[in-house]
Amino acid sequence: MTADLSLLLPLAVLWPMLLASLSLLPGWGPRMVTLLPLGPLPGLAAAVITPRDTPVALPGILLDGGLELTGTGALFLGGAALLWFWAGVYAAFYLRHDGRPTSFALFWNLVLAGNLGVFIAADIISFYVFFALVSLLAYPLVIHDRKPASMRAGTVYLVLAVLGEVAILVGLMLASYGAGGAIGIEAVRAALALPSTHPAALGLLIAGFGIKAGLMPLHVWLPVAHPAAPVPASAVLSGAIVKAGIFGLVAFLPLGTPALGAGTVLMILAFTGLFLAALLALGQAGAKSVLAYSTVSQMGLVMGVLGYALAQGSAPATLLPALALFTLHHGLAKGALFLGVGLAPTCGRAWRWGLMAVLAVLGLSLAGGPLLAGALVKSALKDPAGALGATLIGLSALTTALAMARYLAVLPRSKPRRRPPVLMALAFLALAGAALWLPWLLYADLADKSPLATDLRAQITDAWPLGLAVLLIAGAAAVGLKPPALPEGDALGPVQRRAAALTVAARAAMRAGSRSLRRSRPKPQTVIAEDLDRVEDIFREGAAAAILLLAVTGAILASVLI
Amino acid sequence: MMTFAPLLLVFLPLVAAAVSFALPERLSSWRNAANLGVAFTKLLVVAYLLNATEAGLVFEWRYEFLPDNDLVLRLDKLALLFVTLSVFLWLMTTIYAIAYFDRGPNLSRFFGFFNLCVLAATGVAMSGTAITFFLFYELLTLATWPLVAHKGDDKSLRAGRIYLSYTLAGSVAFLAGILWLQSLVGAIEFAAPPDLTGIPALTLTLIFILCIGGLGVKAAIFPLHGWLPEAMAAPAPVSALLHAVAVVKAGAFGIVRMIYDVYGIGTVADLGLGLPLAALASVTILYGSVRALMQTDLKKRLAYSTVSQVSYIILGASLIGPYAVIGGLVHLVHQGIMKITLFMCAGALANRMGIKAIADLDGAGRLMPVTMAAFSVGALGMIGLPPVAGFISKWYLGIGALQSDAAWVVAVLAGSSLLNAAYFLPLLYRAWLLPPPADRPAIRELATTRDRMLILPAAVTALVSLGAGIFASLPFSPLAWVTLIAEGGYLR
Amino acid sequence: MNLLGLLVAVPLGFMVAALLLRGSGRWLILAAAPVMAGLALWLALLPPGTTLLVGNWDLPLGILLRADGVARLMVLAGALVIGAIGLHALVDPPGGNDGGAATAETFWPLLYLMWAGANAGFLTTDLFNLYVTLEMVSLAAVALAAMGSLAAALRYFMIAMLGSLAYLLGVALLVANYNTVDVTLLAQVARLDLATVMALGLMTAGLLIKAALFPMHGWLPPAHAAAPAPASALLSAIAVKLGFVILLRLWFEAFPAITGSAALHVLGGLGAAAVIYGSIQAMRQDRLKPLVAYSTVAQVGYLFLAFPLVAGAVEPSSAWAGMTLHGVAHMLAKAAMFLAAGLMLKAAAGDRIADLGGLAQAMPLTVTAFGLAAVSLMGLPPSGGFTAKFLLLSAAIEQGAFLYAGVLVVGGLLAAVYLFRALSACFAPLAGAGPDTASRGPVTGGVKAVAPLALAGLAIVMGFAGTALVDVSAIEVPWATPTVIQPEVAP
Amino acid sequence: MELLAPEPVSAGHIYAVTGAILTALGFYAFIVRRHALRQLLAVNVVGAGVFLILGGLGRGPDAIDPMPQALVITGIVVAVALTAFGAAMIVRLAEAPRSPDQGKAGKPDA
Repeated sequence: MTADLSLLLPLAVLWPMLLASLSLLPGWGPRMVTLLPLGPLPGLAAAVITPRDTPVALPGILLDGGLELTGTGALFLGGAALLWFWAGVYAAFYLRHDGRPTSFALFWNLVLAGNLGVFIAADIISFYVFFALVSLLAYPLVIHDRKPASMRAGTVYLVLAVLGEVAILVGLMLASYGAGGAIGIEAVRAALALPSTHPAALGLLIAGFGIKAGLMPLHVWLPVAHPAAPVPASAVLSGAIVKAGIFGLVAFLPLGTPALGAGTVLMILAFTGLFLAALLALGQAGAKSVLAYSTVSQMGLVMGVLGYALAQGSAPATLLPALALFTLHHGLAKGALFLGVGLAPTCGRAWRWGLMAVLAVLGLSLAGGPLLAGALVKSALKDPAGALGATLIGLSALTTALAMARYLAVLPRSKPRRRPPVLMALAFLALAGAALWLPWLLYADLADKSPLATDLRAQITDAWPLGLAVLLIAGAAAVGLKPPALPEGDALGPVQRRAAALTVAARAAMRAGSRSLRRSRPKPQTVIAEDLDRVEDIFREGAAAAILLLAVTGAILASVLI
Repeated sequence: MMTFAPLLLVFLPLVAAAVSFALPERLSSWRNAANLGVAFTKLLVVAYLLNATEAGLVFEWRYEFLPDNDLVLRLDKLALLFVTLSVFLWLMTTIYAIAYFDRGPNLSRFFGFFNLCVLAATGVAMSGTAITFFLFYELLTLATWPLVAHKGDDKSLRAGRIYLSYTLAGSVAFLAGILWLQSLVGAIEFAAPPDLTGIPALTLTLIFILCIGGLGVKAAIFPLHGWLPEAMAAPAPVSALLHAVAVVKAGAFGIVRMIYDVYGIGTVADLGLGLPLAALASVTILYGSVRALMQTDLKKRLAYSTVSQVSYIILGASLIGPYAVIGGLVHLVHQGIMKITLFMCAGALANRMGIKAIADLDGAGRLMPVTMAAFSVGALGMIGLPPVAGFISKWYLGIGALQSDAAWVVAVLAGSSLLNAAYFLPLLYRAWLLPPPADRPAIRELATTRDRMLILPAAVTALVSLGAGIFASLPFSPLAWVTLIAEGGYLR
Repeated sequence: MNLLGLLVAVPLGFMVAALLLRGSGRWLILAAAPVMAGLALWLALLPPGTTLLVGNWDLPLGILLRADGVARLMVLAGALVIGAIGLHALVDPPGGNDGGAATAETFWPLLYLMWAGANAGFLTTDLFNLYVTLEMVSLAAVALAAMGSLAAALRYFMIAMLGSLAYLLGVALLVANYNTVDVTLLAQVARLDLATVMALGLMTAGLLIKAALFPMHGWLPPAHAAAPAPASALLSAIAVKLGFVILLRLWFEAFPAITGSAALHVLGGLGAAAVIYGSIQAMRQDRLKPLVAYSTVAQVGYLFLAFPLVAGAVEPSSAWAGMTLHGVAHMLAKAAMFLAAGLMLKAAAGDRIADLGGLAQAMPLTVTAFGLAAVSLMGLPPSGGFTAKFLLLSAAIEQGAFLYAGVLVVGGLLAAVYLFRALSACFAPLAGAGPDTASRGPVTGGVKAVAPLALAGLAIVMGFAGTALVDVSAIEVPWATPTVIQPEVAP
Repeated sequence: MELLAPEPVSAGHIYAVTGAILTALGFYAFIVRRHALRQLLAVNVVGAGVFLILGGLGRGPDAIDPMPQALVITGIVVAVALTAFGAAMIVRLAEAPRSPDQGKAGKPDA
């Protein structure tokens, strides 16, 4: 029985791949779009019923790779699969008249396979393969509508994704070498803690995964790429795919051994991101951009806590369950919020109020509103975050709340009297429900105490930044204060312009150089050629032959006698 | 069978060559049948040999060609690695070439020399002595020249001239090197490396430089690579099989033989020759990538990419570590399969749609999706993205570099990956995402048998390069085979 | 009369027959070629030590014919080459520039005359007899050259006469000094004195003219340039080799004791210079036949470059074999190349290399023959040229003679440069090759390409028979006899 | 040996010295004269000198040694044949109208 159940792990990856290949059959594209929800089902089942910590060896695949579901991994896997499922349901309706169904179904399923695979890989090679899959093949999803803005966003995404891939690859190489060539994730993680391992390994891994997870200076792709994709794709990008980066950090950071330098840097960057990104979100004009920045901010929170734990050397067991729960909540909630963006134009007046209400609850939950799931997961995370971290987390409720308010404010309008499609609404509501309910369900398992046992009063008192936020919002609304309009991807524009200028300059320099090289070639030859002709004419003379005959005779004579 | 198996491998392409030369142009279908038949037969022979060699048999054929200088064809595991690669790709390329040329002029000549090239590549692989190696190495040079010059236009003739001047100068240096060494230690057998003790280090170094310099021309190491991009004037099947695989690999293979079976890693390490060679290979890797980035012609870009990629093999060999040599040798196979995919696709694009410049690639994916899908797999593999095979090589090379205390090589690998991405991804972008020009007529990619023969070989090799990555640990996968080789003596 | 005598007598008989039969004399080659090839093959397979005293007179007076390794190889190669040239001339009659049946008729007796003279020259050890054979071959060669250009032939004639007389003067000095002209006897009595050295110098210089070693090669390119292809082939393959073989007899058999290393390096240096100079001149030619002719100048250089290598070797047999095999390989390859070049020029619009465009399509077999011959001449494997160069290069490196090694290596490269220039011109497209493509002769059929192809093929196959050929070349080598005196010992 | 030995001058030596002088003269003429006919004559003079040397020095201890004589006779025959051949060529060349091809091939300057 156990063996049968653990076979769900390979199935979780292979099944979406099979669906992807089916979508290549001529004419099957639209059909496969309607079947999108099927993809994550084995993964979902695996997350629930596959026994934990039982490796499944895959002999002959890659470098004798394997799959294994850890407890943390199961939470990531379950959350991601759930999100993918409902996003798939949503997409099946949302994209029913899409012009490129084949491309969407193909890459959706492939990215899905990679995304789920990341969470269950047992060795670094498989991990890297899945990571590359999810990372690079998400590009076609980003540029799905082929609009110029999307294409630009895709390019930025791809460049940073490739950079991230390379950083991770090199980091893994260094770490694996430190582990004596072992490729098991456990062994590699242990090796990262060893002083003998190349110090760059940890840094490269953090940078690589940080790119994926939107670590602050490396986040520039995220606010441009996530909004560019179709709504369901944005939902999984922000809700599930980003988590691959987080999971990478979770899987490889050598928690338990203090790594002060790396941990501190990670913490500082991440917490900066936590606040800065939320503030940047305020300046965004698009709802999806706001959400993307919010993702950067929330992931900053997660990584900040990770960084703190890394610096302190806290044991993984104290941190990971809470962290996994937080990401689960964030993933589902963020997914629902994104789906809400797609739903908004279809909601006539009454529907809109309902939608806004649900979204507001979700936003409040993200901000850590008391009694909501968000507060629960945040409170769980405060313990391992240390005193400073806990304070910062508490404060972040303010910025998150502001960002969420901004989101609600810029949510697209709809024509009156429109009704949301049932399937899309269903997916949205299911996700929202899961986001709000699942943390409560799982909390007991992970924290070894009932969620009701938490100090509810503390939750409420800790919510003062929320109150402040409400005041601020109300004030701003009253005064009519408008936030500044900021470009998506903040620092990206100037950097791109510099890079373009540099490229042009380098090209010109190179061209000039090669031209000057080419020019400096002399042309002699004619003189020598004439000389050679003359020499040859002399040799043809009989007289010359006679003289040479005497000369050779003399030479031999001389050489023998000397 | 024991002794004549190597001879059979050489003899089969000779038969195909003779038949091709002899048959007049109008009997093209007979010629095609003969070529395919022989190629397929050879594949079967190789399959049998793979099995037998894995069981530990070593096939050897010996002939005293000059006093004290034996012509030895020896099928050890390393030889069989190269033989299998060339035989498999030969079959693919033959199918491809038949479709590519269809009924063009001078095909008897083309297929004749084509078979001679394969003969030479097989011989290079199986050579058991330095002299045998040199014989086939030169034969390869000669048999390739008419193929480079096949079109007969000024560009091709120029390319042929450049090709010859580089390779002949190289082989002369190589010959001088091996003769010098032979004058010191007697005939050089790969199976029994010579005893080099007592020879001054300077002499050994000079000989090494001569040999590597000579072999490096074909392997297109940095200052000696100039012929390769020029040789792209040749027809696509030639670029595909010969320049991506046979010729450059012969050079790289020779360097592996030099380091491991002539000098021995101990001597190379003692003389401190590995590091400079690794440095040179690294320079080549980066230089080739940068130059590839600057090309506007599709085949030229691929050519510079070959320059860069082949040096991975040399890098692996020169780093002298267990993982590094595995990485280098397995790249011999992986690069071959991936690059031939790319070249066959490039040829198919040129053949069907006249696409030669990179700027013309717009929308190619929409018009020829199978071709471009195969191309994409090859390109992603070249970048080193898993699960395509190129990743496996890169992984082993990286770990191997670290084992040899050469962490800077990892930086080179990373830089090269980025550069590869920089010059391959724009191609994929154009092909898949940009709309085709309005004046380009729509075509049906796989309409006729000929179209299928043109495109399916590339699809097959693309799948194989995927498989070689995904199933890297299965028995008889390139990686497993190379590991066998390495365990059989290259890990000293 | 035993086999050795037959090898000389049979071609003479054919010559007489050809003279008598005149017009239909050409058909004689059908008999002569197989007969001579058979005889030569028989000779090659004879047990060592076969000799013939002509007329049964004892040595100082009699003439000794002896089948040593060099002779066997040269006679065999000569039989194959001349036979093939003859058969080729049958299907592609040599018409001189003067045209007419007369020249075609004179060709056959000359061919047999050269054949007889060459065989006698290769086999005999008598220096005066060698003079006679030298003159026979020269006469035939000049007459053959005259089929193309009288002026060039006359120039050749004059220079050749001069060489002959210098040689004869040397013979006269030796007769006076030792009262014998037999090489084997001279080896036993040779001593170092002025007369001997003078004789050696004069004979060497004279023979160098015949062998066309730089700088005495002046006659060769013009003589080849205009002569019909079979005549050129005979000149380059046979006539030049006889001088070389006689020099071998002189330097390594008769006077190894008195030829010091300095003298050997004079020859070696001239050889090296010839390789470089000939190659450079060949590279500069824009017409095909002078190119091939200068290639001969360069190739002859290798033969003499080998002299110091043979003498300096501890175990000379491999360098000796290299030298001998080079001679044989050059015979085969150069004959093939001239025949192929002749066919190509007939089909091409003009005699310039640039006019060769399109020939690779029009006459693939002929171009193949040219290419295979080129491979051997360049010393690329697998070919007789490579085997020879391999042996020589090994010897040079072993002795630390890096200058010679360098010349060997560079010479091969230069050969590649000029020969591939011609070859690649054949691959160029036909269009616009010449102003009057209409005047192009009929494209030759396959049968005409048989002889060059066979010869070039033989040159290639030689590369695989290295061991056997080395063994043959070692039959009765001078140093294997007890009278050997190592050249280094000489002052 | 004989060349250097302080023996009384015999008839043979006189022949030989004469032969040497003739040879030198012939060589000189060959070098300075450009015309083919003169060169042919010069060659004949050299030949005569050589035969004199051969006959003069080749006398063994016996007054009559058959070998040098045989050599000289053979040599003279060969020389005559070749001279005739050369003369015929010169005549032919003089008669033939000079074609441009010959000029190219032979670069005649005689």
